[in-house]
Amino acid sequence: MRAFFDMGGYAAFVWPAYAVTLAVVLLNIFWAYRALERSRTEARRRLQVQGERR
Amino acid sequence: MNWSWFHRLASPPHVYALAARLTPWFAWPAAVAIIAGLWGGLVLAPPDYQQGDGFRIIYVHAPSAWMSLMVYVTMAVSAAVGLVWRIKVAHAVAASCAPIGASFTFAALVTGALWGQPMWGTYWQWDPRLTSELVLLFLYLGYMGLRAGIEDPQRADRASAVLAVVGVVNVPIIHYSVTWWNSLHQAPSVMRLAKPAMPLAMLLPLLLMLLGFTLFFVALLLVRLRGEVLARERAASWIREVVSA
Amino acid sequence: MPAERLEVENLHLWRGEHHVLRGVNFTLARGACLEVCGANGSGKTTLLRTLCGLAYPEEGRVLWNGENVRQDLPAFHEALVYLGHEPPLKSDLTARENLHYWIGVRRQLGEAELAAALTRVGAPDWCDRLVRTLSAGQRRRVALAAVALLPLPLWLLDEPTTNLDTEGRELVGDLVREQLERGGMVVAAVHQGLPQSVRNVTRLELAA
Amino acid sequence: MSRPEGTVAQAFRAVGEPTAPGTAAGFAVSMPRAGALEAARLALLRDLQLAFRKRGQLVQPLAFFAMVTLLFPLAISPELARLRELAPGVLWVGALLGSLLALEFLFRDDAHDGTLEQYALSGQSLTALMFAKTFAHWLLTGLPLALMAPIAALSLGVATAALPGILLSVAVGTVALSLIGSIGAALTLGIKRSGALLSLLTLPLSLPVLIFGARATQLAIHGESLLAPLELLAALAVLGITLAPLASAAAVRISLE
Repeated sequence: MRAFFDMGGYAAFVWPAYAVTLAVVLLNIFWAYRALERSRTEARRRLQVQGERR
Repeated sequence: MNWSWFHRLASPPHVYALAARLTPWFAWPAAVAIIAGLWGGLVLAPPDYQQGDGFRIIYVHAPSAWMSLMVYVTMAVSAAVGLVWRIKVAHAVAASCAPIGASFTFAALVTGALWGQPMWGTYWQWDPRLTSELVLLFLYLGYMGLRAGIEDPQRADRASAVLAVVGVVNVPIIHYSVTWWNSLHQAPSVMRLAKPAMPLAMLLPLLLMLLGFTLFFVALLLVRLRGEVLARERAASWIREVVSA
Repeated sequence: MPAERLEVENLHLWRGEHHVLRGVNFTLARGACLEVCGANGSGKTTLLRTLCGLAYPEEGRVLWNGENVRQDLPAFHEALVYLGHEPPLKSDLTARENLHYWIGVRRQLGEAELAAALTRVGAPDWCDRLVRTLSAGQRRRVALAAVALLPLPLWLLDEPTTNLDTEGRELVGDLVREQLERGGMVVAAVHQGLPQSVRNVTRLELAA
Repeated sequence: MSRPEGTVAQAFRAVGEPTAPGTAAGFAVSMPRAGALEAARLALLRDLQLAFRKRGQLVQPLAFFAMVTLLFPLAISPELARLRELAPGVLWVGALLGSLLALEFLFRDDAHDGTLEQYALSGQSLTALMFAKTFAHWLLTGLPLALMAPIAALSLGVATAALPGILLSVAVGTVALSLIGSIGAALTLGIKRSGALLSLLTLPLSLPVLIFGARATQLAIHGESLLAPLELLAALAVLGITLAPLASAAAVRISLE
């Protein structure tokens, strides 16, 4: 098991590379849902404003 | 061949509902493919005879690099469709693509540099592929900068669409000139991204990762698309039930 | 030559959340003038910019001689003059130079014709001074000289009488009347309305 | 006949009298049209005349180019041998930034005072007018930069034999730079402080010109034939001539919408 993490001596490069990619993947997921939520609340606000004005 | 199928793709309510329904159909297969690819790439695949286990970075670098270019082309095509046929949904797709593409371009750069270090001894060696990747990042930043700079959403859509089309025409030219420039000053670098004679045990995980990342991109796009479609829709009736749900 | 006519059907346009044009409909035949009135921000300028094809309506159509203007926009542009509420003049050029370049892009323009137009708007003594040194009224008169030099079927004028004295307003009345008499059309966005001397005017009120 | 006073609701179908008295046929007056070439010529001449009215501004790109060239010897070393090695990079970065300088105002003044609107509504090909304006920009910035490049090269210890090659490569390169830059200028029309954004949009697209241009200059300095990179540079300029005005015309229409 230790050999696996050692990556034949390249651990210092392989794991950071995977870490960065994982971070980008997770960031994208979080970012996408946050943008969707923001649009939904924005649309909800526009509906209320629309409601009041009519 | 009735065109109603295509026509429905342009109507926001259908696209919103379709995107919501399809997201899991892309998200889960993407997860499965990526996990299988990682298992194959990190555990099963034999070490490279020259770079040892260092080559395993390819399983994250190659998919990221593929994403950066594929997403840009998708963005440019949907921008062109939005510009020519004035379809708001197409502009929504283009707007959704940009942040995804830019983030994976960044990932490709970092993983590329991390892979280059053991081989070249430096993190950055102006390798033609990585240099083109860096320029692609600037194209993304320019696109997002222009979009952010223009207040009126409709004008922002159409202006950034022109930039995306101009950009996609320039991507091959930039790549050619960077490679040409690199070949002048140094012998072509030894970094073999996709080795031609890659044994199946190495190649299969790579294909799985590419498939997984592409499916992941579509899932992400569908999530962002719903938000962008909503943002472009005025207080249309269908928003009421969608938003209150 | 089919009789020119401008048909506008069900124009809708939004600026963000603001529903600026709410179903504008009208038909204009040859020799007719449409006065577009309404408070500031009621969409007068937006309507004119939509008519000439600069702005794109979300719904509705603009037809010129029965054909949607979007079919061949440049051909429609060759048949119209659009004058915005700011005279499009370069302040570092003289009135004569401005007209020479502005009108020259659209038609062959002899010196005599240019001089006649300048005289008509009362500009002969100041037409060789830089536009920078002219008053707003003088600048407006230079723009009127330009419109006079473009006898095209459709005139779209955005508040043509602003900054003008009474004599200037009469000049606008004369120009519009001549345009109508030769079978042309005019759509003018106005505050106080065109001079009474103009016949055959219909009014379109844009609610704010 | 008094004017119908009835003000009408927003959606009223207002109809004018069917035919004006006295004009049976269509529109009575015919107007001699100007050709597209004539229109482009006038657009070019107007920009040149405007520029010569404000002659002071013509010097700006040149002063900037001289400034940039001056920085490098001070920052690096007075040794001509080393400077000669850097000359291609210095000259081309200077030319690139110099032509970028004046780009922001290529369309801005015309958009502000409404003349760009008149071009879009003139019925003439907006692409031809965009090409005329970009060509005027090149005449006012690109060409002067090209004429000044040999002088800057001399200051960097370049042999006189290389000067014609430098002049030619910078002249051709700045044509492509002006055209690429015109797209960015048109796209950022509506944005107030767009200087930084304009360079972010333009520089990535100008890299091929920088690469081939610097190479051509390097070959000229070493006395070798600069034909290969020069031809690639000319190809970029031709690509720019054919495509850039189309893109900037589209961008201008969008910003006028």
